[in-house]
Order: sequence, then C-alpha cells, then structure tokens
Amino acid sequence: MSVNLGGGLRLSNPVLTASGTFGYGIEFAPFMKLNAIGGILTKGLSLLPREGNPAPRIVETPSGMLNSIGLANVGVDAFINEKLPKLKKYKTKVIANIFGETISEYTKVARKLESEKGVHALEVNISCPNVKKGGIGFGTDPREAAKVVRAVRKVTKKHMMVKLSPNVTDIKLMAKAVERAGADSISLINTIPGMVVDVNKRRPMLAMKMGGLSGPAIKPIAVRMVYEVSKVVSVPIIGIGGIMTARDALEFIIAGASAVQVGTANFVTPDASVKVVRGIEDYLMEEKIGSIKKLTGSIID
Amino acid sequence: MSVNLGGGLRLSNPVLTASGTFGYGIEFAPFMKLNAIGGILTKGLSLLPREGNPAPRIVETPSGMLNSIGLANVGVDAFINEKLPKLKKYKTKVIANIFGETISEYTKVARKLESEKGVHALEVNISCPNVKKGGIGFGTDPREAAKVVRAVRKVTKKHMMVKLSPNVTDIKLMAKAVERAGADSISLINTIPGMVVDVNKRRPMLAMKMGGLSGPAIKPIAVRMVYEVSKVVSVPIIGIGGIMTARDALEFIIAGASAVQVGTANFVTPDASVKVVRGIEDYLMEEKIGSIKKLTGSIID
Amino acid sequence: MKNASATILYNKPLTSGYYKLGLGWKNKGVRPGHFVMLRVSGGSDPLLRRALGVYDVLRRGQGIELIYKVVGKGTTILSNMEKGECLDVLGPLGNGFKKLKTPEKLIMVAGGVGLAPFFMLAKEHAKHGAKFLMGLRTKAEAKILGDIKATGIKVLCSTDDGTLGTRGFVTDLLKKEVKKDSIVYACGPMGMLKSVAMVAKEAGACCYVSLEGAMACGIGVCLGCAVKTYGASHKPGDTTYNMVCTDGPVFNSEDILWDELG
Amino acid sequence: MKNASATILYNKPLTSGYYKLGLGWKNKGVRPGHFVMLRVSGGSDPLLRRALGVYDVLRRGQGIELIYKVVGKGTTILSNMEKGECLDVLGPLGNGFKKLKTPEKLIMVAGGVGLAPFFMLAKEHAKHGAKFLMGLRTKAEAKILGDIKATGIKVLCSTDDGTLGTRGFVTDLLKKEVKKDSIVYACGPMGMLKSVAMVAKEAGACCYVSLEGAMACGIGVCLGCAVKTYGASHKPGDTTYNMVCTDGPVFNSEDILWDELG
Ligand SMILES: Cc1cc2nc3c(=O)[nH]c(=O)nc-3n(C[C@H](O)[C@H](O)[C@H](O)COP(=O)(O)OP(=O)(O)OC[C@H]3O[C@@H](n4cnc5c(N)ncnc54)[C@H](O)[C@@H]3O)c2cc1C
Ligand SMILES: Cc1cc2nc3c(=O)[nH]c(=O)nc-3n(C[C@H](O)[C@H](O)[C@H](O)COP(=O)(O)OP(=O)(O)OC[C@H]3O[C@@H](n4cnc5c(N)ncnc54)[C@H](O)[C@@H]3O)c2cc1C
Ligand SMILES: Cc1cc2nc3c(=O)[nH]c(=O)nc-3n(C[C@H](O)[C@H](O)[C@H](O)COP(=O)(O)O)c2cc1C
Ligand SMILES: Cc1cc2nc3c(=O)[nH]c(=O)nc-3n(C[C@H](O)[C@H](O)[C@H](O)COP(=O)(O)O)c2cc1C
Ligand code: FES
Ligand code: FES
Repeated sequence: MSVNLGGGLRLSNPVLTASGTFGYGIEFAPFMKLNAIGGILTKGLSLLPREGNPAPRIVETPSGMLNSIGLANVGVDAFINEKLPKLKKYKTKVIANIFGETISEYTKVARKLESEKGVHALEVNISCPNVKKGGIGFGTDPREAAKVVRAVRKVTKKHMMVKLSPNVTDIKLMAKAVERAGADSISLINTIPGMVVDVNKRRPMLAMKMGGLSGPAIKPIAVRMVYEVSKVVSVPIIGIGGIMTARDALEFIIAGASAVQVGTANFVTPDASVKVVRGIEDYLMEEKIGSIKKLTGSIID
Repeated sequence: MSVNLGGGLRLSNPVLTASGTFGYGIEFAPFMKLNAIGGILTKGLSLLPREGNPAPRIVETPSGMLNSIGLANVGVDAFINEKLPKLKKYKTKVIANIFGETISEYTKVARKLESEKGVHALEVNISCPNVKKGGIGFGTDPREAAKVVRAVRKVTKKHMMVKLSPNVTDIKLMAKAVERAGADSISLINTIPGMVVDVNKRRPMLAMKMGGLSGPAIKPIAVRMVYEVSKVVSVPIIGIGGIMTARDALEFIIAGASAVQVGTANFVTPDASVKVVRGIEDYLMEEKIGSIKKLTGSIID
Repeated sequence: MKNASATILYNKPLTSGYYKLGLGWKNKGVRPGHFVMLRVSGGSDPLLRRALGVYDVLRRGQGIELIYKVVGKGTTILSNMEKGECLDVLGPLGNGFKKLKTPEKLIMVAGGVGLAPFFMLAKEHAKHGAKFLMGLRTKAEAKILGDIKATGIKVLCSTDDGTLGTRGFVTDLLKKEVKKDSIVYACGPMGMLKSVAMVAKEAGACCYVSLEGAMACGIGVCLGCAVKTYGASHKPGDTTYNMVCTDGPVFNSEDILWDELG
Repeated sequence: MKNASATILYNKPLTSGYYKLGLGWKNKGVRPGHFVMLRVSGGSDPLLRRALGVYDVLRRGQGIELIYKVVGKGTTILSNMEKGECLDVLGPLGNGFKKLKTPEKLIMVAGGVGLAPFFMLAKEHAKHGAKFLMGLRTKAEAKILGDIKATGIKVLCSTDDGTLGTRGFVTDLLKKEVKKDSIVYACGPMGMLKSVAMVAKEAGACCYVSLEGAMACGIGVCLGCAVKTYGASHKPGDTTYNMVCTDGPVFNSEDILWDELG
C-alpha cells in the first residue's frame, strides 16, 4: 500500500486526513491508531495566530456542510513548540498546511517549518475562500498561483504539495501553472463557496454570510476535477472531496489520484480514515491488484 | 403572488419548472394542475431534433444526480407543431429554453418561436455542459455570452431570460455581461460538471464520462451565486438549483431572486412545484408579507 | 397513473435477501410488466425513487404486491421499513407485456428477481400450458418460486451450483424448450436477456424482454433511461433512442441494439 | 471518550414532542453537563451528528439515558428509531458542571429540554436543599419533570400560558429566589440564558450556563462551535474564541460576550 509521492515523500499508505478536519492530529489518538494512516495534514498554519471568524461558523447542507472558520489556527510558532512535539512519537507523516495573506507570509511560514524534522512535507493552500484579503486571489489566477508556488519552492526542500480551489472556470490551467512553478504534487479540491439562508430570520445562516461547501455533496465535482487534472499534469495528484468510505477513495484513485485526503468524514466518524485504509486494502486483495500505483488512473475511458 | 419579470412577462406566481426536468409540460398534467404554477420551461430546443447521448445517461450522487442527456429534444419545429398546441389550453406561461452550437442556430430557433403566441418568453441556455461543440464556450466567457445574447435580442421581442452556467470563476462577470447585452432577466444555475466512477468496472458510470450535477447537493452553491449576482445586476433573477421545498425556494427569493425554477424535484415528486407554490403562499401569510416583491432580496446582510 | 402515499401492509423476508412487500395502494388497469416507483426516503439520500415491478394486484385493486432483492442503499432502507409505515408510490408505469393470442406458446424466462412481472401471467396462463423457466443461484433461493409453483404452471429450474434442477444457465433450459412458434417473455439481468434474445432468434421465436435502466423520473421526461433501438426500417443505420420507462420496459428483442447496452 | 455503537434499550414519547432514549453504551466518569453526539443516519442526509446532553447513567455505567425534543430532521429520524436498533455514540464530551462545595446554594434553571443535564444534579443535591426552577410553555409539558420531582428536590415552575405555576418567564422565578451567595446553573434557549445571566449578575450571584452551538465534530477540531469569550484580563478588548464542545458547554456566564451570540 505504500506510495511514493516524489520530492522525498513516501507514505505507508495513500490515505491522509484533510487540513482543518483533523486538528493537529493528536486529538484523534483516542479514536484510532494514528500510525494506521499515511499521513496527517495540519490545520492551516499562518505566521501569526488567528482567531477566526464570528459564529455561527458552520451549517449543515444536504449531504454536506458549509464552514467559515476563517483559518483560525495557533500560528506556526505555537504549532512547532506545542503541537509538533506530541506528534513525534508517531510514524505517520506530518504535512503542514500553510497559507498567508501575502507571498512573504507564505515564505516566512515555510522557512520556519524548513528546519523541523517532524514536518515531512508542506501543503500550500492557495485556495481558502474564507479570508477576504488572502488566499482567494492566488487560488483563482494561474499567474498569481505560480508566484506563490515559486516563492515557497525557493525556501523549501521538503515535498511541496499545492492545494487547488475548485472555484475556477478551468482547473487544468491552475494545475499546469502550479506544476510548472515547482509543485511536487497537487491536491484538490478545497471547499466550494456556498450560502444558506435562514428563512425565519431572513439572514444568512453563517455570520460571514458565505462558507465553503464540503462533504459527499461535492464528491462528483471533485472526482471530475481530479480526472481532468490527471490528464494534463505528470506530478502525483491527491484527491479530496466528500470521501466517506473506501469506495469513495477508490473513485478518486481510479480517476487518477495517487493518494487521497479524508476531510469532513472525520467529524462524522472519527476513525473514518482508518476504515478507508482497510477498505482499500480489501479491494486490492479482492481485485488481485499488486499496488496502488497500478490502480492510479486505471480508469477505462 | 404575481410577479412581473419585465419585458412583457408577468407570472401568476414565482414558481417555474426548470428546463429538461418537466418534459414539454403536458406530461405532468396527470399529477398536478399546470395552471397552479407560474410557468413551464420547455426541454432545451435546437434547430434540428437531437437524439442525445448514449446510455447510461444518469447516475445518482449524494443528495443529487448527474445527467448527460446531451440535450436530446424533438427540435423546434416539432415542438411548435406537436407539443405547443397541447399547452394552449393552459393559462400557465410557456417559456422556450433554446440553445445552439452556433450563434446563427440560436437566432434561427428564436426566430421560429417569435411568431408563436403560445410561447411567452425565451430562456437562452448558454451554459449546457453536455455538448462538446456547443454551449460551453458561450457559457464561460463573458464576451462570447454577450455575443449570443445580443444576437438573440435582435430577433426577439419576447421576454429574454438568459441562463448562466455556474462553471466560472466569477459569476458576477457573466451576469453583468448578459445584462448589458440585453437580457430581460437572468436565471441561474445550470448544472455543475461532475463524474462518478464505477469502482467495480473501473469505468465512468456515465457513457459520456461526465455529466451535470443537480439536486439539493448544489443548493448552497446556487443560493450563493444568486446572492452575488443580485448585488451587481438590476434585471430580475430567477433562482435554480436543488429546490425541493418552499423553504428552499424562499432561500433563493430572500437572497435576491424574483422567481425560482424547480428542477430535479419534479422527478422525485411530480407535483413538487405546486407544493412549492403553496408553501410560499403560507409563508407570506404567516409572516404577513404583502407580496413576493417585498421578499425578494430582503436578506439582512 | 398517479402518485400517492401507500401504507405498508407487510414487508417480509423470503430468502437470501429477497422480500415481499404489500402496499395499500388503490389501482386499476395494472397489467403484467407494469412497474411502480417508490420513494424510500423523505430526505435527499437517496434522492431518487426506486423502480420495482408489480408482482400482484391485491384485494381487487385495493393494493399491490412487489418482490424485491436487497442490492444497495435504497432496497436496504426499504427492507427496514415496517408494517404501517407509509411511502410514496408512482405508477402504474411502463407498457407491460402484450396480451397473448396464443398463450399456450408462452415461455417465460426469469433470472432471480426478474420473476416479478411473471406471477400474474403464470396465474392467467398456467391453464393454457404456458411454461416458466427460472434461473437461480442456488437451491435456497427457490423459496421465491412458491407462488408461481402454486399456480400449477410447468416450472423448470436451473441453478448456478446445480443444487436444484439443471446446473448452469437458464438459457440452457430455454434452448431445449424453445420452438419456432414459441413466444418468449424474459426478465432478469442484462447478460441473461441478451443470451435469451440470441437463443430465441436462433430458434426463430418471438421474444420480448423487460429491460432495466437507470431511471430518475419513470414518466418519460428526464430522458435518462434511454436504450438504443432500431427504427422502423430495421436497417443498421436507422437507429433511435427509446425510453425504458415509457416505451418499455418491455421491448421486442429484435428492436434492441444489444451491443450498445452496458 | 470513545465512539461506539449503542443499542437502543427504549425510545419512548413523554409528552409534547419530548422523548426519552435509553442506550446500551458502556461508560465511566460521565458527569452532569456532559453530552454525547449521535449519528442518526447511516447515509449522508443528515450528514452530521446531533448533540444531546446526558440525562442519566444507567445500570452502573452500562448505559445512558437521554431526553430530547423533536425539532428538525435529525430528531425526527431519532424519534422513529426503535428498541434494538443501533446507532453510533461519541462521548462523553464537554467539561460538565463543576463539583459544588456549597450544594445547598445551588439553583438550577432550565428551559424546556434544557432540564437534561440537571437530573443527575437533582438526585445528588436534593438532600442538600438545592432548588430547581423550570420554564415550560404549558402544563402538558410538565410530564418531563416527573423524574426530577421524584428526587424530592424543591421544584418551582413557570409556564408561558399560566396553566402551571407562575405565568411568565422562569427568570421571574429566579429573581425571587436568587441571593448573593447563590450558585446558578442554567440550561435552555439562548434568550433565556442571557436573561438568567443578567438576573444572576444583578444579584451578585455566580452563574454557569450550558450553551448550545452548531457543532460538526464535538471534539474541538472543526472549530465550528466557537463562542466569543473574555480573556483572562476580562477587559473589553481582551477577547478570544472558545469552543462550546471542549471548553464548554458549561461556561461561567461572566466569560461570555452575550451580545455576540446569535
Ligand atoms: C422497470 C424496472 C423494474 C424493476 N423491477 C424490480 C423488481 O421487481 N424487483 C427488484 O428487486 N428490482 C427491480 N428492479 C431493479 C431495482 O430498481 C433496483 O434493484 C433498485 O433500484 C436498486 O436500488 P438500491 O438503492 O438498492 O441500489 P443502488 O445500487 O444503491 O442504487 C443506485 C442507483 O442505481 C439504480 N439501480 C441500481 N440497480 C438498478 C437496476 N438493476 N435497474 C435500474 N436501476 C438500478 C438505483 O435506482 C439508484 O438510482 C427494476 C428496475 C427497473 C428499471
Ligand atoms: C451541548 C449540547 C447539548 C444538547 N443537549 C440537548 C438535549 O439534551 N436534548 C435536546 O433535545 N437537545 C439538545 N441539544 C440540542 C440538539 O442538539 C438539537 O436540538 C438537535 O441537534 C436538532 O437536530 P435536528 O436535526 O432535529 O434539527 P435541525 O434544525 O434540522 O438541525 C439542523 C442542524 O442544526 C443543528 N442544531 C439545531 N438545533 C440546534 C441547537 N439547539 N443546538 C445546536 N445545534 C443545533 C443540528 O445539530 C444540525 O446540524 C443540545 C445541543 C448541544 C450543542
Ligand atoms: C471545518 C473545515 C476547516 C477547513 N480548514 C482548512 C484549512 O485550514 N486549510 C485547507 O487547506 N483546507 C481546509 N478545509 C478544506 C478541507 O481540507 C477539504 O479540502 C475540504 O473539506 C473537502 O474535503 P471533504 O469534503 O472531505 O471535507 C477545511 C474544511 C472544513 C470542513
Ligand atoms: C435531466 C436534466 C436535463 C436537463 N436539461 C436541460 C436543458 O435542456 N436545458 C437547460 O437549460 N437546462 C437543463 N437542465 C438543468 C436544469 O434546468 C437546472 O438548471 C438544474 O438541474 C439545476 O436545478 P435542480 O437542482 O433543481 O435540478 C437539465 C437538468 C436535468 C437534471
Ligand atoms: S426515467 Fe426519466 S425518461 Fe425514463
Ligand atoms: S464542534 Fe467541532 S470544534 Fe466544537
């Protein structure tokens, strides 16, 4: 089940947990063996701590949820000092999800993490829709995205995963731009902007009005985007979006993903990611497929 | 409950049925009073009849479905000769959804419908994702969209509704472009491209690989887009996407829509549209709101 | 054709994942081969209705009986529903099997739950000497044949594992039974239907098949359940799409482009 | 803290949409104010778990009892579940109410289903002279008070329509009962909690409230259930967000920025 994503990142299996849905990892230790999954994506880290947005921050939608957490996080320093040490005793890979409001913030965060051995890779989030000033500009313009990626590339030798926003006319252009700019792998998708109205109060349900849609509702969109991107890039792709079960994960892998991230499912079933790992194992055995690599992109189209 | 959408189109109530989900209207007569709804959108009409795509054409997804019907339709002539006469005895408004692969096809279809009194308005579909050669180019580029709209504007005096695709980075740009080009109203959203993989066969579930996602899953995305568009255009907006109940419809109206279209729900409950009408009536009564107009865009934001 | 709420009269397991469902749902004019669409959830997961063939009409049109096999999400939910619960039923849908002029020539061929549309026909035509061929996986499943056997119709079985009747495919039985003037009615998995159509064709017999197809609406408006068929001329180039829900589910097997089917 | 499947021991209607649910779910260390999160569907509609306070611990930790009110999709599904069915239960979650040094000063204030966390406290502190104030809509709802009354604790009621106890708000009762050295524990609708906090503050009493908030995870990772609180300095500018699920649901009412709450 091991997967080599290149750029020095080898996972014991292709299942990761998505940023913002798994805390700093350690919170899930009571529910599952952290070593049973390929790796953990941290909550998005910024240079300074962020408090996040006013409440309500989440609302349920049909087969999904909206969130407008606002990238609340302890900040990169507190992560290194308080969170990371607790993860050291685990063998699972730790991938730091990073973001900034400016390119220099991105590179500063990346630099701070560069010397941390416990951090095995970076995931550059150019796509979070919740920050007014921040990410979204980078996430929807190929040239801006490339700038961020090139800048972070210069300061890190770690594996650099770049996470794309689905909120674009043509995801292929974004993928090609970040590949050229030096991404070792591409993860997609982040959440899709959405809104729910409280019909009784005639107000948006979320304090920030809009939030990002995640969960099974977005899975068909995410699978389609992974498929499209797999046709135009050669770096590995990590599929994200509505994965609840192994079969969901297999859809992404067959469509072209080398690994997957389990997100919202962690809220519904804290050990969802481990169940996905086991289900993929069973499938490979039943279908007599020797490795994940053989399954990746094996779609008959 | 009556709504004036301008350009000569007045509806007895704000509930329409979405194109492609209500056949040519008459099919629903056994299940509901066609006169109870504001109007009917026909299946998309093209210059020549179209057979549509190979099967499977549909697949269920979490709280949604994908379709790749491929704009199968009887063609505008057969519509006028065979379908339209049957609708004449109803008072409900008939809005012809039209599309073409070229601008001249759009205008030819529009011209043929111009002299038909039984057709009360046109909905110009610039957004269908299922036709390789066709719509998609118009639907994702503001300039191309404007060209189609201007061309159809020249040949029709009927109310011209323009239907937008959600598959763009910024829906506001599209909306402004078609408003400037002469749209009397703007309807949104059409389906979102998606894909489902058959994990056993390792093939796409749909013969055409991808299809358009509709149903409750897309509702938060659609409400958000209606809200965004309502802030930048002054023509009426018709909200579409995942409306199953009156409360769903009210979300769109409060967010900025003057009317709504019920789509996939017609498959699940053939008289869903009538139930939406009744539910909106009840709400207006309970909340002591005199007219739909007062509710449109009444969101406290 | 109507959509109406129906009360569950009973919902009992038969064997190997098969269930029999009785619904209080008034109807008239229901014929063999008709189907209904059930809404198994009030919410949006699953969103779409499920199609099930009508197995029998109860109490002179006061209700219907269905037989289903648990295969996925929708049928699992259905199998957990209990007497007294209600669900929406849309129907009767489809064209149904044609009335027969020579019922003594009828050979019904069913695979698994594909027996559903044949119980009413068996009741009607047992006395005329019609035959019923059934393909099962194993003997344990034979319990679903109880009603049909009770009509007195001649029943021949095949099982995959040979535990009952002939070992092998139901088409092997058909090969032996079919004659030039036979009328073959078949319902079951796509692969089986295709073989049945070939066997019938070779024998020069008439063959009608009841197809399945992914459906959203059941009433001919979504255009989702398309099946490719030959046009009137029956020439290779002259093809069109028919809708399983309204043009079918019963088709003359000669009209189907079998190679285009999933 | 664990996630485990629990068997429904009973699920019985009490009155006016209130239900009592017994679950076979082993636990230890559950305290008043703790809550659990239930998965009411195997599918994705509804997707998220529902939070319910623990009402009682059954059979020395072999099970738990909950009280809930049917208000929407999730609780409707729950109310249709039957004895013997299973569902996933995550818990025990939250901080719970503090152990009391002066239980005789305790005044519990509950609005509707907000009584859930108080039954265990009532059992413990009835003998110490603690009081229980309850706001209901109408007399019919008083059936949910049965267990608590049976503890022998002093119960005072208000109803919106005056059919039982005082007519008006439960805060009117509190105004009469509260003293400077009272310890007020409150649970109920946001508006009520806010009033309770004000009344307690005016009287100079200590007040702890159990908050509700939209939750996805229940374990402090989604950061969805944020509530704005004062920092250590308690100065206007020094504010932060706390998570209802892990920092709460019980908060010192002085720590809450009440005006920022929905
Ligand atoms: C005209 C017609 C008559 C039928 N009669 C019967 C019957 O009498 N008894 C019976 O047990 N089954 C019958 N079926 C098949 C039955 O509809 C499916 O088994 C059922 O829809 C499966 O639903 P699920 O949610 O359990 O499975 P899932 O696999 O979870 O369903 C996923 C989706 O695929 C569709 N689907 C799955 N299997 C089929 C299938 N075989 N045909 C069409 N759509 C499918 C479902 O409707 C749903 O939209 C009939 C199908 C058709 C079209
Ligand atoms: C810590 C805590 C303890 C609770 N204890 C109890 C209890 O003991 N008994 C009881 O009846 N109720 C309790 N509630 C409220 C209960 O969680 C909601 O009534 C329930 O989630 C409603 O779900 P629904 O699907 O029926 O309603 P819907 O309105 O359909 O729910 C839609 C969404 O909003 C959320 N939601 C709705 N109402 C509330 C609410 N009041 N608080 C938080 N989220 C809400 C749901 O969880 C869901 O995600 C508690 C809530 C919290 C946070
Ligand atoms: C509550 C919440 C918080 C999130 N925070 C982040 C984040 O900090 N950084 C990031 O890149 N993505 C974040 N995401 C997006 C997820 O990592 C993931 O891309 C998305 O939720 C889709 O996957 P899912 O459908 O499996 O949840 C967040 C998602 C949720 C639901
Ligand atoms: C089966 C199907 C066929 C459709 N055909 C058309 C079409 O011909 N023209 C068009 O403009 N939109 C078409 N649509 C899109 C719908 O009109 C509508 O925009 C979309 O389904 C979203 O609404 P809903 O979620 O309520 O279904 C079709 C949708 C479905 C599901
Ligand atoms: S199921 Fe909709 S056309 Fe047949
Ligand atoms: S519910 Fe997720 S942090 Fe509280």
